[in-house]
Amino acid sequence: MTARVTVLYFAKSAELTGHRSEVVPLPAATSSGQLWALLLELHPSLAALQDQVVLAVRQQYVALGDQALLLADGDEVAVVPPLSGG
Amino acid sequence: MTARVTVLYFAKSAELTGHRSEVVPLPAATSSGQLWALLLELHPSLAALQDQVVLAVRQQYVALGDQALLLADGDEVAVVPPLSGG
Amino acid sequence: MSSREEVGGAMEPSRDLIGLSPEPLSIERVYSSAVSPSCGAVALFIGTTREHFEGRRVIRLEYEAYEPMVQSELSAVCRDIRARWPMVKHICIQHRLGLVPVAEASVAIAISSPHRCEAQEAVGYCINALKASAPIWKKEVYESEESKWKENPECGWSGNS
Amino acid sequence: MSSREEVGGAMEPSRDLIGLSPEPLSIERVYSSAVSPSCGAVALFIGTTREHFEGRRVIRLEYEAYEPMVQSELSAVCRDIRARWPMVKHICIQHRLGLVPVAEASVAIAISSPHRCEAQEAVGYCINALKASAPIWKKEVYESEESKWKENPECGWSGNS
Repeated sequence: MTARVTVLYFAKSAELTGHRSEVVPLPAATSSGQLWALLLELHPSLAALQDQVVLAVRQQYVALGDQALLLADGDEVAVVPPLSGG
Repeated sequence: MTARVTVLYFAKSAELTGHRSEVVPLPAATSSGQLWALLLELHPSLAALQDQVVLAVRQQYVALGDQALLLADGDEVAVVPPLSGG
Repeated sequence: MSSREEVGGAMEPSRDLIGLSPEPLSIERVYSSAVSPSCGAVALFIGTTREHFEGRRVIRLEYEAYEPMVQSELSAVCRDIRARWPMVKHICIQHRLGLVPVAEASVAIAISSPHRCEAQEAVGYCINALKASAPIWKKEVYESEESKWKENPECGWSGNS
Repeated sequence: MSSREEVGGAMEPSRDLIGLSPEPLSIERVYSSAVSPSCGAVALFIGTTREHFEGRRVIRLEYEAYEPMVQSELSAVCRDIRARWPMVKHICIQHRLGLVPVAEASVAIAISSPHRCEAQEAVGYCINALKASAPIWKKEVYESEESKWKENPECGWSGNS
């Protein structure tokens, strides 16, 4: 089962990938760690963010790890480099 | 020796005395406690402020007490009820 | 705090105002949206663009945000503030996006409360929480046109946290 | 704080702005007079007239001041702030006199510093010091036209200190 997910790239991740947004087929049952590994395959340049990045899945922060994630068509996943608002 | 001193009354002390300012002959060598006693003689209504008042002599706060004070003609003494700025 | 002091406050519902905009921030407007007749205090914090960072001349900042998620994260910050300081009345948080020239405001926070301590503490908490959790990013652009994505030490996954 | 961060700040002298006026306070102007290109933070505190006090409806406040002594006392407060927080850049303290209607500002303080903690702490200190030492008095006027001279608990010779 795959889900067509909208992946958003912000700040340095947008510069590294050259994209702000793209629709990517991703496994419907996965983990945030696996998700990051798949995004790294798609955009090896994202390795520059390794260990200093989290994801936001449906607008909730998710640290990279083993926790189970269920994705559906139309879901939004964002690559979130270190925050610097304020 | 007396000095002609300008006495300023603020807030409740202005209401109690009916004056905002008056020139009063006062002893040139005195203390803040004596000064207050003389002002009380002049305006007995000031007793309402007893124990909740200080003076300002030449724009410096002076608690009521025995400390020696020298006054000269033209000096400014203010009656200072509890502050409530802000 | 006597409950009688709340007579006025009870008549006017509390407001959380969260905004993102490329327009210059109006400090007067941020202040006005927090002031309340039931309150004696408004505390504000304004973050501005500094002209130097570690000896390099900064010519501007560029901000971008994950806008809907900023709204949800800052709404959660407002809920936290109300749980910690129940006397807080209005909360206004405005963040500018896009280019912010030197000396202009990038963020403005105003919080009202009946007495001043709550408003001051809540503003301090709010700016820390915003830096830790609002998905907003800033790039510092130097005189040389080199640039650098900044990282808040308050952010749990930054290199300098 | 590296000394290199001070390059910008060193070019612009620090300002202490103290003002008393019967005119409504402009928060934007108070803010603008504190902001500095060498600073990343401006903290503000604004005191406003509350419509209730202990259940009585307040219709206005009336302020009076020993004006030249307010200047000298608040100048001393500014010196204390600079001794405690040497990174503070500009300090602006404005107090309104005469009638202040409900919800309008009676006092506004703005302080800038390179980083936010100093500005926030200095503003908290400044409003406490102003309440303790500036010769300013306020009378609360109630709906019944009765009135009462207020006393700051911060004032060492008040009945509730």
